[in-house]
Amino acid sequence: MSDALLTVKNLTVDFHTARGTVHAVRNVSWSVSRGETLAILGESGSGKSVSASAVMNLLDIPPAEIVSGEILYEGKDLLKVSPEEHRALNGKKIAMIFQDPLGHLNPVYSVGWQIIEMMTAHGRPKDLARKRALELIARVGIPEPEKAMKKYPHQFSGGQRQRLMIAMALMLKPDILIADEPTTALDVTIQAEVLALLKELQAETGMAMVLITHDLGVVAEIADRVVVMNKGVIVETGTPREVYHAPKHPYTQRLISAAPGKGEIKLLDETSPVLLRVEKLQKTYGNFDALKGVSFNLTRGQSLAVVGESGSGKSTLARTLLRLEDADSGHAYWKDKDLITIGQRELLTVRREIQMVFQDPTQSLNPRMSVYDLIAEGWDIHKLMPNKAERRKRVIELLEQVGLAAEHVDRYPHQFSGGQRQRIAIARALALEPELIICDEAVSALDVSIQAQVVALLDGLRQRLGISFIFIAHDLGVVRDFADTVIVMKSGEIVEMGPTEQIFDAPREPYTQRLLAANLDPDPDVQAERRAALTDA
Amino acid sequence: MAEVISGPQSTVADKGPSLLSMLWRDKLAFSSAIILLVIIVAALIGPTLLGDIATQQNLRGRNFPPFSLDRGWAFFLGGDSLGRSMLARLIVAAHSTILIALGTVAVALTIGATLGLVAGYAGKHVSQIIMRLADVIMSFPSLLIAVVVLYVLGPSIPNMILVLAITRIPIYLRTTRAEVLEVRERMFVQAAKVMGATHTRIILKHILPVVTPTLVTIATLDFAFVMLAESSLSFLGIGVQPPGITWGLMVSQGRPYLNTAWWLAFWPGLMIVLTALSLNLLSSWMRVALDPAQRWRLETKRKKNV
Amino acid sequence: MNLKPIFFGALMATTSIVPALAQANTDITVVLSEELDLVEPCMATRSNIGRVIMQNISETLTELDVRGDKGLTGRLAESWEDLGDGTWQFKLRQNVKFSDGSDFDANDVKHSFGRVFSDQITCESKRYFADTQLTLDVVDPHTINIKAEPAQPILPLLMSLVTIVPSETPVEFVREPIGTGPYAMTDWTAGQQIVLERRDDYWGELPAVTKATYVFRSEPAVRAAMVETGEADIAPQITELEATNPETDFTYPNSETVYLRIDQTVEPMGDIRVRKALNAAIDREAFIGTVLAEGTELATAMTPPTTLGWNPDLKPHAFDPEQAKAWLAEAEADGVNVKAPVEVIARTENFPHVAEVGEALVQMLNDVGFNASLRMVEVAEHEQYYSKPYPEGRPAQLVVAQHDNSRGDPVFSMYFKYHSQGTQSGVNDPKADELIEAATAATGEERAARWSELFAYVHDEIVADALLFHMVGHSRVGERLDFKPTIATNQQLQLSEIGFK
Amino acid sequence: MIKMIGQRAIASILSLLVLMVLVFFLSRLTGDPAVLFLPIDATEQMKEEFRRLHGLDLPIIQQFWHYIVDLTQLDFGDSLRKARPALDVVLEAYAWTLPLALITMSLVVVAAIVLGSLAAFNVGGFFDRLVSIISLIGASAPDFWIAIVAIVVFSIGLGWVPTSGVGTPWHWILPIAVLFIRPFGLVVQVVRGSMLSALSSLYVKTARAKGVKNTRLIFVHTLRNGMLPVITVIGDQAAAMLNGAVIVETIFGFPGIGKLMIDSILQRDFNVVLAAIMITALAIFVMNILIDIAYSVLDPRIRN
Repeated sequence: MSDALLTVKNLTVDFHTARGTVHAVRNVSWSVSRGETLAILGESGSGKSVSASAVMNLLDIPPAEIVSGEILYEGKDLLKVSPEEHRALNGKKIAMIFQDPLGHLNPVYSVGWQIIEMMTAHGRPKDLARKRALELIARVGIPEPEKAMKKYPHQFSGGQRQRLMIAMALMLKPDILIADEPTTALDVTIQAEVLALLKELQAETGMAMVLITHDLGVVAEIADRVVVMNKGVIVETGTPREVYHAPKHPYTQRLISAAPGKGEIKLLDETSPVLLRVEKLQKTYGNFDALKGVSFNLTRGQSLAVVGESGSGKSTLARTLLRLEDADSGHAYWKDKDLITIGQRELLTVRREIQMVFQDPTQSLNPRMSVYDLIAEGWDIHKLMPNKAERRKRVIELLEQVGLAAEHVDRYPHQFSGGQRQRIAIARALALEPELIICDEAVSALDVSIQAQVVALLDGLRQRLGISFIFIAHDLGVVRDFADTVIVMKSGEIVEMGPTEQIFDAPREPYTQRLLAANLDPDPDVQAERRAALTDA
Repeated sequence: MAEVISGPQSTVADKGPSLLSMLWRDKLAFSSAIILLVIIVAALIGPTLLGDIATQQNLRGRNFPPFSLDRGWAFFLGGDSLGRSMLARLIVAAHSTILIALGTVAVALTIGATLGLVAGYAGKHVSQIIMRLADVIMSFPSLLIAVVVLYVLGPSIPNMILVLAITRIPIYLRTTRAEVLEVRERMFVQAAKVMGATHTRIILKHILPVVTPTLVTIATLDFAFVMLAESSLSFLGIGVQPPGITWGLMVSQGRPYLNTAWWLAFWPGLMIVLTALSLNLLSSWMRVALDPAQRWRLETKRKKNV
Repeated sequence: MNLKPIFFGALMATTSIVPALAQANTDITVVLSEELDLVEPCMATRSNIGRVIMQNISETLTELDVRGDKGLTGRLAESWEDLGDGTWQFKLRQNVKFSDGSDFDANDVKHSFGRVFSDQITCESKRYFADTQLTLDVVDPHTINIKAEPAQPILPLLMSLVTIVPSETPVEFVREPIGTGPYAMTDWTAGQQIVLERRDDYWGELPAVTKATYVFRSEPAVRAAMVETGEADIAPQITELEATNPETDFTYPNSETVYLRIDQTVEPMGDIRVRKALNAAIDREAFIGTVLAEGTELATAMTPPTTLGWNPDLKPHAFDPEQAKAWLAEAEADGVNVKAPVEVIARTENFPHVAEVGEALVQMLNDVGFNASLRMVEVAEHEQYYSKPYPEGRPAQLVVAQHDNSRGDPVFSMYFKYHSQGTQSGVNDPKADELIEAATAATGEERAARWSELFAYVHDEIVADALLFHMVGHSRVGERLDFKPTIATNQQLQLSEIGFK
Repeated sequence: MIKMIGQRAIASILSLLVLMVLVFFLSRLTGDPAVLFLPIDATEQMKEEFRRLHGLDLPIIQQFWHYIVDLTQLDFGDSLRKARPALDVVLEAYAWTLPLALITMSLVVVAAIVLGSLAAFNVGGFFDRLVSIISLIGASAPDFWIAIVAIVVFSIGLGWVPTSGVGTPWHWILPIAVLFIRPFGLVVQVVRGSMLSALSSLYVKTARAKGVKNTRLIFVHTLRNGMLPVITVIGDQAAAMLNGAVIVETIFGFPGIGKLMIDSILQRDFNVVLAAIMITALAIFVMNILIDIAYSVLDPRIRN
């Protein structure tokens, strides 16, 4: 790879923490050439971002320490240049965009100011910067660039913010663009658009791109080459096709097999009795109609998925059913009781029968309560199981049921990984022996391999305990693996509802079709076919 | 970015080292704890042990200079303007000083936090009423409260506490409310709601523990403030008065002697500063030590576990 | 309500006023302990006001000489004589002009008194005429007859307490006092300063000081420091702790007497042995040169030695703890509850080191077997305990109080403190009442003798209270001034007495 | 925004009324101004006259009614001691307190922000510890102690500045310096904490990736975010200062509102106390609105 623009060689970085030294990456080497897209694939904790942070001099030293290695750019070792020299390269020659552009854009300055600063920080005149900013804002597809310049980050949608970040990164026509999980927080349709934009821009400028992601689909869609990382080391390198079709390393194999959307589609048991009957549920926030008359039925043991993009009303649906919000009108009959109108006393009973698992277990578990307290809290509330010893036994049983161990009982949430925390949340939901569990994006925050495990766990519970699920998700792959019925929502309305098989194989509504088309497949060949199909059409 | 994986497999011990050994490791916090401990012990047993020495006057041997053992250890820090042992008086004064400061902070914290929890959790109207009430208290000068209370109820330690506490309530009230407004939107509060937790339970079990560290921090800062406020009231002649004895009063009584016998005001002033400093250092340590998610920072270095 | 001009005005003022240091060498700055609420002539007997205006702006008919021994001399009155029947005739000084240019005559005197006695204004000097009815009769522009009912033997002395204002002065507090004195007020910036400037048309000898600026600082250390740094020339009230420089610092009796007021109606204070024991328990000498300044004298009377009728034969009660214990034991044997709780009540900031004095007193009392405790109270509360009606259900109370009489005659003290009807009296003794009434009505030598007798009676016979100290004041006077503070400096500070070296 | 200010104004006027009623009745519990105004030997007749002249002999409800009626014409009554309109007395004192508070708070804000930010950037370092310890000691040392030591050292010993008074700008140096210490100690801690969390924000990473210089990173990118919590504390401190700095004013002979307030309270000059409290409350109310405006200027997210 003699024409490499940027080369990372044998990079080893340690993090010194109070708990000891952690090898963040060991002997990592990769390079990227002009016009090429390199994907660094890995799950959380794999060290996939560390080398890129080292390139940008974004590692905090200490606690980080660069033990060995070099980063070569234009014949210079970036690890040896002065901070001032490095600063001059940042943004100008090597630019970076991040996941979650809301957090990465300064909330108190207008986006125009921030984009212009990219050039003024490197000594370019302000009027020139302004002109270029207007051009680029228009180029990345933001309407009314003049007005947009004056607006603040919170006034844009997630997709728009990422476009603005891209515009900012491209201000000085960098040689290399590093994109750290650029589409992770975005809806599938927006993700597809942003990736397409990146590809176009790369074609225009010939820049090299380093894309850090956990998503096989993104790799399949955009990468020329991919390195797979696990626990700080590179386990596999190759083209996306090679890696996908013939993974050599066991970790890569596991990762690929865990990718959702490949399993057998479940069928609905038509004979089950109806448990929940939702009729014309309506909810308005100010001028915004979150729910415009939603109706559906749920039977015992059913796993009903509700899919849709952000703002579709799927979370509001869950919140109104749980009475976290009051619906404006409509009914939801749960065993002949209307959830929307029942009084506090009856509601208490229902609150035992319907449980919820939230998206982010880090936030939904009180950080100051031990696992035992968290799981046993429901019993305190409903005055069940007064016997301490019995309680403890049951907590351990529940932990084992969700794949944790008895020794975990007295620990605190922060001592667990994300997947384990979600298991605790599930154990907490199970503690009250509910008949319905509502999962609001319950697996979205988890790594693919963990996601698969949790979905399998939920499915097992459904089969063994006959619990019904309302499964709210935006990831169609997971939905396909878990649900037997799918509701597609858009702007507070049900667009389409039907058995999973029908929705995925023969979607009737154009919106469902678009949604499915935008969903990235981990198989590069499938993605290539779809792209070909799109260009044909 | 590699995270420090803190999964169970990497955690060696369940509970980690004891609080005490963690304290030992932070030398600053440890010395603070020792100083506070000494002060508390002095406050508890000082009056019974040294009450007589502290009041033993000697008009003809007044303002005895410090750092001399000619008159025994009791006069090592010098004698005051009535010839009493400074050391003994400092120790005895710790009692009322700590009592007033602790009482004030406890009363203000309890009332302020309770109102704050209600204001933050209850509806808009209740909240508004409570907040405006806080405004009224804030604008009500503490000096007037002091004069009213002392004139109507008479000077005594409980009344001093009352005076000082009233003026501190808004601080706790506003902080608590602000925190509650944020915490009550957190996911785990929603989770508790979904499980059917009552409002009381949510407030006490879920919101209060999260708000507590902030309150503790403010309380420790306030401790020093209260000691100084009490001193200022003494200075203005409406605080604790002789024969009562507090550090604040000692500072204010020693004030005329700053030129001639500096030690009269210096030692009690130093005690106030030392107490405040120790409390601050200890409280920032405690903030970390009592937070399960941060406690590891204070634990021993472990072998790497990735 | 527009704050803006005031605010900017203040800012301007701070940048434009020339430093106080740069002034003509016959201008002086006086630093006082508290700001004046009022600069009203009829309030001149209040010491903080009197210090500025008494005999500087406003003058009185007569004046008590405290520097020499001339006794009562004329100021605006040239002479006076007793016409009998309670009537005194005063001949007024001629060719005297007020600072507003008008002439001084008998009508001004009449108006001044009318103003003091008006019920539309609360004038302080009125209190000296408590039960006396005055009738003023203008004989001619420079002669006035004043008739007192009942007859007032010391009427000429009382004339030294009423300041004379022009007859045009309204019957309400004025902010720009007009007087006949050698100075006129030219500036009063509330909170900051009062400026007096010398009048060239003054009737008497022109004083040396051309301009006096009064500023106010409550902290004694700061006042002393200001003279030291040259920011001020006279600090009339500093504490003995600051008065360390013999070149500039003067110590002088300030006419204040500190005593313990005993309320004899509450057990155990009704018993004379207990009161004697109390007096014997106090080691008065021990205070002097320690918590109280050197120069402080032991008191045997309510009024300082310069007062008429002061009795030189009286000796302070000896400090004798053993005797005190013996007296207490004796009283106890007779069934007096000497262990009854006794509250020593003192007022914060009453005089320097009052708290220490209180603490030491309590210790001394307890050393001989009293059950005493100290209570420091704020001024309004002190007043409740000090003046009648005393609170119901009170325990025995010893009120630490300070009394000021620089007026030369005990009449301003004795009735209030020892007569059974006196507002601050703890005594109910028919003989004392009789002696007071007799002395008040007497004149000349007899008056002095009567007062002497009374002093001896209350001190030795009934041991009415525990008289403690005649206090001293301390002033710091800049080195360029030729001025020696006297007993009167507490009440008035005549600029005409100040010279330059 | 305007609507919000309007609501705040109404709420504040209500608070002001409650405050007035409380102060009016509570202050009258503290004794009789007549005995304090008149000498100790004054006759009962003189005291009665004084009470009558100032309407203090009327039933308290009637006194209150008169007060309210006068107040509607912005007449706060006369000072019992000074025989002048209470409002004049208070405004005069304010003319001193306001610049003192403004100058001191400005210095506190600037110094605390610069030193606090640098300490946060250098967290755990020598400078950080130095700032922390000094500010903590400063915040917990008795102020009258500091004031007198300052006079002894800087006026008497070194002769750099006048001891006290308000004549020239030089006179302001010591009072401001002494008044500065405690709020500085508090604010610098808050700035440090707030900047610490702001510096770990994600947008700082973006700025570094852009190649922004460190000083710009601290004082442009982070500071504006870090200021939000700081403003609340600054507001509290400024409010305290608007109540007057009793101790500093007393010692330095500074004719501000704090000294006026304590004197009036001790002398039971009710009208001045009431006027002072209401004007102060009004000033604090105006300041609170300014703080809200500052919030929305600093943070565009609050504007809608």
